[in-house]
Amino acid sequence: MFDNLLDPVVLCFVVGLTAGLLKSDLRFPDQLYESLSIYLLFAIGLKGGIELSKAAPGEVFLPALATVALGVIIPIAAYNLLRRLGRFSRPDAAALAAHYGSVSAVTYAVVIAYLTRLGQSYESFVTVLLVVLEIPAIAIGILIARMRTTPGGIKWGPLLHEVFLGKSIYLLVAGLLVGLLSGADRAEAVAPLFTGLFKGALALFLLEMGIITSRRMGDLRQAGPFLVIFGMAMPLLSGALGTLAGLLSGLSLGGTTVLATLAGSASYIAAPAAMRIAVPKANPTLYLAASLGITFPFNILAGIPIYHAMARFAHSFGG
Amino acid sequence: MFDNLLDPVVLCFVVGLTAGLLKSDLRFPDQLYESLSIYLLFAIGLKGGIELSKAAPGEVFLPALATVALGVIIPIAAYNLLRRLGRFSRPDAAALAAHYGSVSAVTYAVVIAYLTRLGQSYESFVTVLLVVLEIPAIAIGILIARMRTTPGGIKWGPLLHEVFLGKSIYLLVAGLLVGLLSGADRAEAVAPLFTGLFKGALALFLLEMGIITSRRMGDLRQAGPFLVIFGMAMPLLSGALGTLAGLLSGLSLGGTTVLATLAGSASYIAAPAAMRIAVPKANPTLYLAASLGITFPFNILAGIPIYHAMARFAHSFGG
Amino acid sequence: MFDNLLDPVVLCFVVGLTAGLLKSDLRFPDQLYESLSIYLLFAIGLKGGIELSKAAPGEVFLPALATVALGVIIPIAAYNLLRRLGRFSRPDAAALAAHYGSVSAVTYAVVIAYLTRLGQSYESFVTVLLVVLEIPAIAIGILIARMRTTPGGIKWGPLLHEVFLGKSIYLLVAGLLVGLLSGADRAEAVAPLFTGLFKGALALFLLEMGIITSRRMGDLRQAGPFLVIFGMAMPLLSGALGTLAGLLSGLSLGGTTVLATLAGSASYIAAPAAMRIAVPKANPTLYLAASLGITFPFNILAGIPIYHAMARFAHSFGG
Amino acid sequence: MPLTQRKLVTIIAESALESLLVRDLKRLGVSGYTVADVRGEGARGKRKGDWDQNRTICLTSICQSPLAHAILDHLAATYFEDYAIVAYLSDVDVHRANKF
Amino acid sequence: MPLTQRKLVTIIAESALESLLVRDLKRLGVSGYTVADVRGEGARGKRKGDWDQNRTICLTSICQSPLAHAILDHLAATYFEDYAIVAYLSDVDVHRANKF
Amino acid sequence: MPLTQRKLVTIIAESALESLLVRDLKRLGVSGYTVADVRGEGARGKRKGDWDQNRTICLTSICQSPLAHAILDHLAATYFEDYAIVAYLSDVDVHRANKF
Ligand SMILES: Nc1ncnc2c1ncn2[C@@H]1O[C@H](COP(=O)(O)O)[C@@H](O)[C@H]1O
Ligand SMILES: Nc1ncnc2c1ncn2[C@@H]1O[C@H](COP(=O)(O)O)[C@@H](O)[C@H]1O
Ligand SMILES: Nc1ncnc2c1ncn2[C@@H]1O[C@H](COP(=O)(O)O)[C@@H](O)[C@H]1O
Ligand code: NA
Ligand code: NA
Ligand code: NA
Repeated sequence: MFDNLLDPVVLCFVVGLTAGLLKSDLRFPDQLYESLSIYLLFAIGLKGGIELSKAAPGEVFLPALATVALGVIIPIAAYNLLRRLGRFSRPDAAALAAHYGSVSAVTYAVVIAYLTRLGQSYESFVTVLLVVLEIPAIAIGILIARMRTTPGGIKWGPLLHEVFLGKSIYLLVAGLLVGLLSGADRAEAVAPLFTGLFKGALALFLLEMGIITSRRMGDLRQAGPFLVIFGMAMPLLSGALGTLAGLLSGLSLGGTTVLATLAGSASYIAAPAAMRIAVPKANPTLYLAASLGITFPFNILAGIPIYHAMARFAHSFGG
Repeated sequence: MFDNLLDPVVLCFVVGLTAGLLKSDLRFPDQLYESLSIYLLFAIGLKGGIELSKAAPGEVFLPALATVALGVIIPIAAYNLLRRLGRFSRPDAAALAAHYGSVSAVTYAVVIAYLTRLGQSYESFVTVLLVVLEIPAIAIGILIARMRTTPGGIKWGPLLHEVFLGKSIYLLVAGLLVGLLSGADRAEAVAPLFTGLFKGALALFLLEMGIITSRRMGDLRQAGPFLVIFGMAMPLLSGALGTLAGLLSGLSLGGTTVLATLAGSASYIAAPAAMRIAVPKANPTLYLAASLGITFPFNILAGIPIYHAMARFAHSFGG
Repeated sequence: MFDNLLDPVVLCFVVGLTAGLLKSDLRFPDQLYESLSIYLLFAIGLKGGIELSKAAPGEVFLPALATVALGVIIPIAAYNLLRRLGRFSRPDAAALAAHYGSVSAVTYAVVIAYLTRLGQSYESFVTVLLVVLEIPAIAIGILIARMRTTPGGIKWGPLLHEVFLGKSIYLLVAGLLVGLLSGADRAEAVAPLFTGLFKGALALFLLEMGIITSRRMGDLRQAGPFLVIFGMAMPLLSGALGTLAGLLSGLSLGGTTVLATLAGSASYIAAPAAMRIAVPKANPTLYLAASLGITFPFNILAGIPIYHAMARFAHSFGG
Repeated sequence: MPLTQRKLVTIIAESALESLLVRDLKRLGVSGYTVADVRGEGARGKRKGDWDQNRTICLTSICQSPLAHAILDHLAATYFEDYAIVAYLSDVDVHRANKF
Repeated sequence: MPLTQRKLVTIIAESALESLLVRDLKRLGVSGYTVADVRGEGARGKRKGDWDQNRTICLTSICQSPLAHAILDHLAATYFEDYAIVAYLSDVDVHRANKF
Repeated sequence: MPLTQRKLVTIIAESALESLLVRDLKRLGVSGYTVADVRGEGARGKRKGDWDQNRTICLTSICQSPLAHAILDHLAATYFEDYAIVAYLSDVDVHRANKF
């Protein structure tokens, strides 16, 4: 675990965090941040698609089903914890639940880099699980919020459009399709950009993520101690559920680690955007402080090795 | 041709187009689009310059002359077609003619990637033809528009300045000079950025081009059926003229394909900028819908393999 | 030296300069310029850190001390020259002195590229000298300006914060730390971005620097002939001092060349920002015209080979 | 040429609202609008684009006085409670009175 | 300190006109101007920077009332027909009356 | 709903001043402010972001008339001599009078 902290990607996150905490005026230009996101999401999709083009279909079915189940169970669990133990208002609890049910693509990229460094193999279709897990939780979060607050009808059309055709999902799926259709050979000429530079770009992105995260940490006082604990306990719980789901659906040790990390990660891009419009009564400071100020750094710095240990532990029985 | 559609660059264009048609909110930040353009133009120039540094001079003379001839003949032909058959107003016909006489550097980049993938060689000086063809048509378009509309004098100074020192030409020529003067050996240290990443960057750029193109397709109704047909027939006609010019000036099969593609492509960067100021009475919706909404996707998806077939056909006689 | 002018990095600077002088509308988007700066500074730091992780500590002590001395002596010398010979006002002289005492990271990157091309080795810790030299001169410039103008107290807190936690220093130090802590092996996965692409990115950046520089040249008339001469004589003087400092502190021929270049370079990012706030009475046109309009191009085009010759000359005695 | 007085509505709001505001304004009948990206600070704290959507926009529209007041009332009723938003009116003089 | 009334001219136009407008304003005698990049929608449709030049700018200049009216008349005569452009005047109070 | 008149302070200044201006405005008591990145030209020449810090910002704040005048006086005393800066007041009508 100490070794994980010395990975350049993680170190970049730490120096970014430090920049923010020391109030350095270092900040990436908006459009660099956005461009790096576009690059990373498309590259994740593309690499996934190329892998997938070599794989047998069908295999993905059971793990995808388990992932959908996680996408339903985790936000419901989170909602109940937040309402009963945390005494949060309905909109706040629903919005937070949507964040913890959904995923962080950057955390996914970091766990992949982690496994690659360890030489630990994983299923070629894990990118599909990333896409699958991003969607249901947001819909469920909206559903919970609306069921309990506005008895009137929910306009699902625009919301589903927003979720499925939102930037992040679209880029992931677009990359996946391009990779899958063109296949490894044809994609070779574009590989230097999307494969060779990936980890360097991820490192640079995490430097900026560190700065962004540090700003959210200032909101933690407003968020209160319950949310701080929740932000670390919830991913561990979800991670354990993810480990179980991985084991039961027949994933390898590497694949289980990825699924546990996905389950343990919280969205901070797609979910806030959807919640701001769908659940306006929820306070954005709370969900951003929790998912970006606590859970994201927790996962990057400590969570991933823990999920890996969970998966190893589970496989020592199940495997 | 089906195979061409599976190239990642072309697939990226298709997923971009789809994003736009499905009204996804995916959009590249302005400055990423601009940065990618700068990179691509400079890299095209640089690669051309490095190639050129290995070539015998003189060889380029005849093909360049043929290219200038194309740059004069194509806009005049287009103007007459548009006026007589299409019944367009003089400013509109002149502005459209300038677009079809000029070239699209991105289409050039795609045909080069296409030939590279097929292992088809081409003359080292084709980048020079790209530069040569970009200029005369715009001047001729302005000339036609002004001759027929404002009898007063045309201020050529600022217009020529704009055309020759405009961003795209300048970047192409700058790259060409840097490549030519430094030569292959000295340029090796910069090659990973400009050569290795080129096709990946082109793929990313075409994703955004797909989105942009899709927006222009909405204007097609306003443009009318004649312009839709013109947008596909005109490139085929120009492509045939380009094939002929290539054959007559002694270009190889690969070089002829490139020249035909250049002739068949329509400008959507330099020409609109020049026309907006020089021919204010021309409706920008028309020339953008035609060159960007029809001709550009036509060339990427179908035109290039057709020009290659034309060149092969011509060389089976002439060669 | 003629050979140096044919390096793609230098050629890019020249075509950028030409673009500006010919009034081409070529301009890099703001955020591309900023993104390239971030990349270059972090990459310089990272490469330095990786080198450093292989080096013996301690070695750096004497050269660092000599560098601090340069950082104190050069601005004092510059201030006196500007006051006595140039008859500049106190604020102007102090602000200019701060610029010439501090360094230009881009000039550093160019001298490293220059030595790499020549196959000339240098000490692994030279990046540390870059960081060390950037700081004291700015503080001394402020000190001089304030001592002579505002007798009231100087608020050092915010100024030191600005200098030490300013973007450029922070990125250099952050890169250094990430490189040092992760070491060569762990950093390998991020190397394609930060090492492979470095020289290409530097070339692109210098294209834009050429454009920026050309704009400053328009201010030279306002700056007057003394400043033009100062902008070339001062770097030669500082370069000679740097050569001496390198020799005395035991640096190799390569290391001495780097230190001479650092001494001879003038800041145009950190220093202007600090001076604008700390010495508002100083005219920014003067210090930008001098450091960016004269000294920067002088160093790129002619200075670096001269400093190399100085170092060779010195080492032919001292070594 | 004679000028006509119109109202300029200025709305500063979190960017998540951009498409909703544009939709509302069009429904209420404006002839056009202009949007700029800004940043700022108010009762709801600093807004600096920390998170992709956490930006601020400044939307302006020229319209006749009754419409301008209707827009303000609509904004007050719909968004003032839950969102970071500020809106104000000012007087402007335009050519082409029929355009606005 | 006493303030003086001046006019603020605001011009929203397609960015292809930026350099022409600046040239015209200087020729007419403004002491300065400020430009911002914006986006918008009007009679000529949505303008969102789809194509490199298809941007919108917002140009403002503080000047004395007669000059402000002269600017508006000049714009109306020169650009209103062929280009996407909107312009309006408003009242502002400035220090340093002699600067504007 | 009834509207209340307030003053809009607009400050156009070199971006090096942004943090100083924000600090001053807060100290003087504004309830909020909005900043946009602009470019421009004035007595001190063209400002186009040639150098990283050589940008121009446009800062606006809605406040009551006395505070608005106090802000202008403070700016005149502190920055007008050494920096590229322009400031002006205009009238705006707002909802929620107590907010500003
Ligand atoms: N007094 C003010 N003057 C100018 N802009 C303001 C003011 N108050 C708020 N704003 C802007 O409106 C946004 C939302 O304000 P608020 O809802 O008060 O947080 C802020 O981020 C500012 O950009
Ligand atoms: N009523 C309006 N209020 C504010 N801005 C407008 C209005 N009408 C047009 N605009 C702006 O002016 C530009 C050109 O308008 P138009 O010529 O009507 O297409 C549009 O893109 C908008 O940015
Ligand atoms: N008359 C004016 N109208 C609008 N903006 C101006 C005017 N004069 C100056 N400015 C703006 O204020 C900045 C500083 O002005 P100055 O101090 O006169 O150089 C300029 O860069 C412009 O953006
Ligand atoms: Na999750
Ligand atoms: Na053509
Ligand atoms: Na120096």
